[in-house]
Amino acid sequence: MDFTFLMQLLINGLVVGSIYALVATGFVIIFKSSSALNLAQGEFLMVGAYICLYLVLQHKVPFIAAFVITMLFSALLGIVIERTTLRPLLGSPVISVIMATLGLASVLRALLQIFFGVDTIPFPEIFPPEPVHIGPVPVSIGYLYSLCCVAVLLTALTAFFKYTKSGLAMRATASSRQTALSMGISVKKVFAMSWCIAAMVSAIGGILLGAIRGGVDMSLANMGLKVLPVVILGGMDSIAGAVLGGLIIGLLENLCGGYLDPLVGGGVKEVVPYIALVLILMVRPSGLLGSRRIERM
Amino acid sequence: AADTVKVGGLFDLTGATAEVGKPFLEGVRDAVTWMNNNGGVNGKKIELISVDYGYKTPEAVAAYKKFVEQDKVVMIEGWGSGDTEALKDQVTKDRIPYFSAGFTAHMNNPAKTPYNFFLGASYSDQVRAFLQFVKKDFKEKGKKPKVCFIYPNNGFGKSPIEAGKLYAKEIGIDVVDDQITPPTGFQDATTQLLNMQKQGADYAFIQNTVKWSAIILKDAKKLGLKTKFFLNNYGMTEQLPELAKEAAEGVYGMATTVPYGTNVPGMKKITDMHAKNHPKDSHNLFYVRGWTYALTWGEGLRIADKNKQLNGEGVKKALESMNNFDLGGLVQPVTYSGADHRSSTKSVVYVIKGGKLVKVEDIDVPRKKEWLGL
Amino acid sequence: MRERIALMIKADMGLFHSKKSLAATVSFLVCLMFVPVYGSSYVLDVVNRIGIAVIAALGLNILTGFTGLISLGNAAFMAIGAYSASWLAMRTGINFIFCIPVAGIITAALGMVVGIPSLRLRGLYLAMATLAAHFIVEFLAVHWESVTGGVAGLTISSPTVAGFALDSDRTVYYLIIPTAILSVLFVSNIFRTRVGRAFIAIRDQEMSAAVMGIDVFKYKLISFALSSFFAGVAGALMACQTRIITPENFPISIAIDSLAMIIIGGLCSVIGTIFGAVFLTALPEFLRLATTALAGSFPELIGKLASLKELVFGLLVILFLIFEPHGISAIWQRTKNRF
Amino acid sequence: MALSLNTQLSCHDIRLTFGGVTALDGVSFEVMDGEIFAIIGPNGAGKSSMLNCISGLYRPQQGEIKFDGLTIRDLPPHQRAKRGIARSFQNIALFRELSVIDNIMTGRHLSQRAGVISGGLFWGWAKCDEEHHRAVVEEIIESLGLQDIRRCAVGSLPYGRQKRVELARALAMEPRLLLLDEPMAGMNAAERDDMVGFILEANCRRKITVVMIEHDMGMVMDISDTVCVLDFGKRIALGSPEQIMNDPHVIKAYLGEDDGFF
Amino acid sequence: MLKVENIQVVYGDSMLVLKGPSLEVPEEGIVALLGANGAGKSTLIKAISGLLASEQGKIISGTVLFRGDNITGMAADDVVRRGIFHVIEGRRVFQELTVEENLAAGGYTRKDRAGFRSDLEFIYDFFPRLAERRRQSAGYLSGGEQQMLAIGRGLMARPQLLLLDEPSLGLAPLLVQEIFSLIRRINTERKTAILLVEQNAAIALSIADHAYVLENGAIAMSGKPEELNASGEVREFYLGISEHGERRGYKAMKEEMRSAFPAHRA
Ligand SMILES: Nc1ncnc2c1ncn2[C@@H]1O[C@H](COP(=O)(O)OP(=O)(O)OP(=O)(O)O)[C@@H](O)[C@H]1O
Ligand SMILES: Nc1ncnc2c1ncn2[C@@H]1O[C@H](COP(=O)(O)OP(=O)(O)OP(=O)(O)O)[C@@H](O)[C@H]1O
Ligand SMILES: [Mg+2]
Ligand SMILES: [Mg+2]
Repeated sequence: MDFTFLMQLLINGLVVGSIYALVATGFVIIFKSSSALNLAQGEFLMVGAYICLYLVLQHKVPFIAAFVITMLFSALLGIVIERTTLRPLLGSPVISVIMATLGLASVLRALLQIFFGVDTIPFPEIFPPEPVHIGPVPVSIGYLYSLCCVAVLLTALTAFFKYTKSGLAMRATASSRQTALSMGISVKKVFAMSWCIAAMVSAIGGILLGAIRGGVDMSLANMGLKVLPVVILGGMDSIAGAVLGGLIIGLLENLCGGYLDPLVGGGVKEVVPYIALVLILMVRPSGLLGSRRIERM
Repeated sequence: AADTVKVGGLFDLTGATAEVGKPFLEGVRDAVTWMNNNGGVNGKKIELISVDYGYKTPEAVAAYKKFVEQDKVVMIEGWGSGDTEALKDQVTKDRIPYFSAGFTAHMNNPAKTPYNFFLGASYSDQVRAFLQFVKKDFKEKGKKPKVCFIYPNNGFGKSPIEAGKLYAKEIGIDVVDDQITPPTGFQDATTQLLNMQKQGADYAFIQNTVKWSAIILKDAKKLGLKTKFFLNNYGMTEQLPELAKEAAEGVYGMATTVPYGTNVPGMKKITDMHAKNHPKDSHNLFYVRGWTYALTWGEGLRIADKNKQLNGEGVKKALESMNNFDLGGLVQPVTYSGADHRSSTKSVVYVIKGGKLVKVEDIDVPRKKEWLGL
Repeated sequence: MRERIALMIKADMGLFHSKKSLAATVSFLVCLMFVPVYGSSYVLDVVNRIGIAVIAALGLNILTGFTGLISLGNAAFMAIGAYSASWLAMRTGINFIFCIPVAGIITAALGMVVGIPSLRLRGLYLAMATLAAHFIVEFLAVHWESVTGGVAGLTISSPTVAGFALDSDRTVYYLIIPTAILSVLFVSNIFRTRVGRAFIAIRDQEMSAAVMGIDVFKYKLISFALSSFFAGVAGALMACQTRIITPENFPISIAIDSLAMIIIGGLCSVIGTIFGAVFLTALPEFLRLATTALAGSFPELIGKLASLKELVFGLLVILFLIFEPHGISAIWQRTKNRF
Repeated sequence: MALSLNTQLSCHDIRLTFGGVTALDGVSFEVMDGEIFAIIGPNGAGKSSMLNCISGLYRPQQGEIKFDGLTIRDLPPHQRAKRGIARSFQNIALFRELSVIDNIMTGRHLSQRAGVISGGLFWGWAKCDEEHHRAVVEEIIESLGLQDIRRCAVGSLPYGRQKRVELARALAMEPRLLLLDEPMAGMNAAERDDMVGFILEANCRRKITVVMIEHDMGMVMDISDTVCVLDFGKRIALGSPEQIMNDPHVIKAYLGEDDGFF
Repeated sequence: MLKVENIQVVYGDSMLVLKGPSLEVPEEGIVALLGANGAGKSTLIKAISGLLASEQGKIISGTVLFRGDNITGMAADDVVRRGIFHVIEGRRVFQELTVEENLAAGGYTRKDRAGFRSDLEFIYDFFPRLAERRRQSAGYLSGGEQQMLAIGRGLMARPQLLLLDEPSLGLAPLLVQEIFSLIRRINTERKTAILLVEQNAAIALSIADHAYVLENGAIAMSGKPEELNASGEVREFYLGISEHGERRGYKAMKEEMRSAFPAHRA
C-alpha cells in the first residue's frame, strides 16, 4: 500500500512535471535570444488554447487541423508581437523589456476576454477519458502526450541551438546585440524567430493543459507564474535544464504534497518549489544546467 | 433627481471571479430593468451604478467611497469576501446596507455586522445539511461514516470548516481529513486525493467554485475513488457536467437558487427578459441569483419608501421586516430580522444525472441561536 | 580659484538646481497640506494610496534601480511591516504610531535575511529568490495563525495621536503624506553620499566596486535593509489605512506594480518614483471612472468596457516603454529644461 | 636614486589554475617600497591574473602574498583596498552610469565616514565631510586634466579618456600600491606622454609604489625599476630593464628579434 | 571602393561628433586613419558599418558610398552582407560562446562550407592560443586572446572591405608585428581592402597606402604615409619622435621627477 502510494506520487510527479517542462521551454527560448523573461508566457498558453478551442467548437474543424492552424496562428502572433512591441524596444534595458511583456500580458488577456468572454469554456475531449495504467498508477492520457512532446522538443531544440546557424545567431544575439549586428546577424530576424518558436511551443502547452483540465479560462495564465521556479531551477538558458527543472519540481510537489501536507495542514506544495529553489541556487547560482555567469576582469 | 433611487453595484467582470460575476451582474441588471418597467419603487426608478472592481479590494474601497459621497446611494450590491470584509465597519458607520454574494456565516450576525446581508443558506448551513444527508445516507451498520473536507486556503474556503467539524462531532460523524488546495491555478489534485484515499473517506465535501471542483472530480475519477462527492452552491452549477464530463455523474451538491429554466412560478419573467436581452448568451443559476438579490432588495427599497424612510437605515429596517417573502420559488423564502440576518437555513440537494442537475430533496437545518455568525 | 571650486561643489551638491525649483517644490508641499480641506474622502483615499505606493516604490527603487538587485519581494516586505505593526500594537498596546518605525526596523532585519542569497545570486536568479521569499511569507501569513490571524487576518483599531483618532481618510492623510515626504527627502539625501554611490557602483561594476574598498555583500545587505524598511513602513501605513489586513491584501501583483512604478517612473530616479506611483495608482482609478461613466450610457457594454480597461492599461504601459524607455522622469527632465 | 630597500609586496610561489588551464605556475617576486615594477609577457601569459591575485579578485590555489609583511592571501578585495592597494583594469571597469566626479568620489569611499542614517539626514558633519572630500577630488580632476568632462557620464567617453578617469579613481583612494593593467593601451604618442607623466607623478610625488602591465616596451624600459617577464604562467626572467632587454629567452618569447617599433 | 563624403554625425540628438570629414578607400588598398582619443575615429567607421544606430548615433548629413551604392544609414547586418566587416574596438567577443562558436558567428554570412573550414584552420594556425582554447568560453580568455579572436572573426567573414578598429590594442609586440604582416597578406592574397584605425601610428603608416588624420571630427591632414611621416605634427603627436629625429624617451623625465621628490619613505 505504502509502496503503491509512493509510486503514485512519483509517477504523477513526473507527468505533471512534464507540463511544467513544456511551458518552461517557452521561457528559455525567449531568454536565449534576448536575455529577457517573457512574463506573458501564461497568456501565450491561453491564446493557443482558445484559438484551438474556437476552431473546434465554432467552426467544427477536426482537431488535428485545428491544431495545425493554431500553430500557424501562434507563429504569426509571435511575429506580430515582436514587430509591434519588442522591436521598438531593441535598445532598452532588459528590465524594460520584461515590463513590456507584462503590459503585453494585460493586452492579450483583455483581448481574449473581449473575444471569448470570461466563462470557462469546456474543452472537447480530444483524449480518451479513460486513464492508462502504469503499473498500479492511473495516468491521464493528456499527460503522456505532454511527456512525448517534451522529449521531442528537448532533442529538437537542443540540436537547433547547438548545431544550426540560426541557433548560433540566437545565442550570439543574447550575448551582445551590437556585436551580433556587426557579424551580419539580423537581430530583428532572430527576435522574430524566437518569439515565433516560443509562441508555438506555448500553444502546444496551452492545448494540452486545456485538454487535461477539461476547460479553458483566464486562470490558465497563472501557469506562467507557476513555472518561473522551474525555469530558474533548471537554468534560464538551458532547454535541458527546463525539462529537468520541470520534472524535479513536479516530483517535489507531489512528494511534499503526499507526505508533508498532512503534517502541517496543507499548502506546502505551493512553497516547497521555492524553498528548494533557493537552496539549490545557493549551491548552483545559475541553476542546475544554466551556463555560469562570466565574471572576469 | 428625486424620482430615482440610486444603488451602487460592485461587480467583478475581469478579476478572479469574473466568470460568475458576469452572469450575476446581468441578472441584477435585468431584474432592475424589469422592476423599473413594472412600477419601480412606488413609481421611482432604480438607478444601478455598476462598477467593475476586478476583485481588487482597494479598488472596491475607493469605488465605495465614491458611491457614498458623490453618488449618494442608499445601498450597495457588493460581491466577494475581500470587499465585504474590508468595508464591514465602514458600512456600519455610514449606515449603508451591503449585500454580498459570498455566503460566509459570520456576516449574518447583526450584532456584529448590522448592515451586511446575503441571500440563501450560509456555507456553514450547507455543510450542516451535507452532514445530515450523510447521516441518513450511510447504510453500513456498526460503523461511523467518514467525511473529508476539501477546500482552498482562503477565507471563502475555510469559512464553513469549523462549523462543519463541530456539527459532525455532535451528530457522530468522523471527519478524517482536511485536504487543502491552492486558492487558484492548479491543474492537478492527485496528491490531495491520494491522501484522502489513504484515510478512507466515504464522503467528501468540496468547498470550491465550479472550475476547480471539476478538476478535483476529474482526478478522483482517474484514480477510481469510491468516495461520494458533495459540492457547495458555487460548485453545483450547470457548468459542472460540461467541465467535468463523466466525472460529474452522480455528484451531489447544494443549491441556494434554482438552476436557470427550472419550472417554478418566478422563472417566467427571467426567461422572458433573457430571451429579450441576451438571446445568444447561455445562462445559469448565477444569472438567477442576480435576479433574486435584486428582487429582494428591490422589495426592501419599496417598503422603505412606503415608510418614507428611503435611506440606508430605512432600507435596513425594511429588509428586517421581511418575513417569508416569496420570490416564486427561485430561492427559499426570505426572512430577515433585527437579530438574525439568516434569510433561510434550507439547502436544496441536487445530483448530476445524465449531465443535468436533478433535485433530490430539501434539507432544513435548525435555526439555532448559537449558530448565528458561525 | 579655491572659491570657485567651493561654489561649484555647493551647486553640485544641492538637491535643487535652481531657486525656482526650490520655490516650486515648497509651494507644491503647501498645496498638499490643504488637500484634506477640500478633497472628498474618495479623493483622499486615492491620494493616501499614492502616498503609500510612493514609499513602497521608493524602497524598491533603492534596491532595484540603484543597487541593481531586481526584487519581487516588495509585497512580502509590505506584509511583514503590516503584520508586525499590527501585532505589536495589539499585543503590547503601544500606540500604533510608534509601531510603524518599529515595524520598519523588523522588516529591515528580515529584509537582510532575504538578501543573504545576493552573496551568490545575480540578476533574475536573485529576483527568483525574492519571489521565493514572497511565497514563504504568504505561507506563513496563512498558517501562523497565532500571529497573523490566518486567512481571516487582523483587525486594527484606529490609532490616536494626542487625542485625535486617525480613523478617517482625512486624518490618516496627515500621517501618510508627511511620512512619504520625509522618505523622499531621506532617499534623495542618501544618493548624495557615499552609501548611495556605493549602491550604484555595485550595480554598474561589482568587482571594481570591491576593489574600491566597498564591502559589496555588506552594502547589498544594507540596500536590502533600507529597501525593506521603507516597504515595511508602507505596509504598516497600509494597515493603518485599511484597518484590516489579510494575506489577500498582499498579492504578488503588488510587488509587480511596485516594479512597474519604478520602471515607468524611471529607474534610479527619486522624482520618477513619485510619478510612477501616481501614474500607476491613478490610472486604474481613472479608467474605472471612465468605463463606469460609459457604462451608464451603454449598459450592455459593461463587460467589454471592463476588459477594455485592462487593454488600455497594458497598451499604455507598452507605449510608455517604447516612447520613453527612461521613464516619466526623462520627460520631466526635458520639460524642466525647456523652462 | 633614493629607493628604499623595504619590501612592500611579496608574492611567493603563486599557482593559479582554472579547470584545466594553468594561468600561473609558481610565480614569485618582490616589489620594493616606492619602485615602479613592470610585468610583461605575451598574451595569455598570466599577467592580469597575477594582478587579480594581488588585488583579491582571484584566489590562487597555492602560494603566499604578503603586503607590508602581513599575509593578504585570504583577504577579500575590499579589505586589501583598505590596506592601500588600488588598481585599474585592462577592460575598463568604470561605473558607467555615474559621472566622472562621482566615479572618482567612489575612490574616497574608504576615507569617508557617513553611514545610512547620517547620510539620509545630510545634516551637519555628514555634509561637511562630503564637501571636504569633494574638494580633494576636484584637485585630482585638475591634476589629471579632466575638468572639461567632470560632469559627463563616463559611459560615452572615448576609450583613452576612460583610462584616465580610471587612474584618477584609483589615485583618489590615496593608495600605497597602485596596480595598473595596460594603462596606455589605445593611446597615441602625445597621450602616452601625459600618462607617463601621471604615473611618474604618482610614484614620485605621491610616493605610490606602482606595479604595471604594459606592452609598450619603450615606456616600460624607460620608467620601470624592475621588470618581471611571464610566459605560459611561468616567470622566465626578472631584473633591471637592461638585463631584460638582453635576455635571450625574453627576446625569443616576447620581444622578437626586430625591435624596430619601439 | 568606399567613399565617405562630408559626413556629419550626432549622438543623442545634440552632440555633433563628426563635422563633415570625407575619406576614400581604393580597391585593394590599405588606408590608415589616425587621430587623438575622442577625435571620432571609431564613430566614423561605425557610421560606415551602420553600428551607430545601436548607440543613439545618427548621420545627419553626408553620404557613404560603397562601390557606387549609397549605403548611408543602412542597417548593420545589410552592410555586412554587402561585404564590409567591422572589427569593433575593445575586444567585443561573445563571452558566453566558445571560441569556435565565436569564429563561426564571424562566418555567419558565408555560404561555402569548405572555405569555412579551411579559414578556420588558417586562423587556428595563425593563433595557436585560440586553437588551444577552442572549446572554452570566450569570456575567460585573456585580453590579448580576445583581441585575437575579434580579428579572427573578421577573417572568417572574408569581407571585401575590412574595417579594423585598433587591432593591436593590448597585443604583445611580437604579435603586433605578426598581425600587421597578416593584414598585409590578406590585402595582397585575398584582395581585401582595409580601413585601419590604429594608435600605433608607426606600424600603421608602414603598411598603409594612404593615411588620414582626424582631429576633432574633421580631417586635419591626409596623404601618402611618407608625406605624413615627414610632417612635424604627426611626428610629434602620433609617432612620438622629438624634433631631433629620435624616439622620445622617458628616462630623463623619470630622473627629473625622482630628483624633484627625493625623499622616499624609509
Ligand atoms: N554612444 C555615445 N554617446 C555619446 N557620445 C559618444 C558616444 N560614443 C562616442 N561618443 C563621443 O564621441 C566622441 C568621439 O568618440 P570616438 O569613440 O569616435 O573617438 P575615437 O577617436 O575612436 O577615440 P579612441 O581613440 O579613444 O577610441 C567622443 O567625444 C565621445 O565622447
Ligand atoms: N576566470 C578565468 N577562467 C578561465 N580561464 C582564465 C580565467 N582568467 C584567466 N584565464 C586564462 O588564464 C590565462 C592567463 O590570462 P591573463 O588574463 O592573466 O593573461 P594576460 O597575461 O593578462 O594576457 P593579455 O596580455 O592578453 O591580457 C589565459 O589563457 C586565460 O584564458
Ligand atoms: Mg591581461
Ligand atoms: Mg575609438
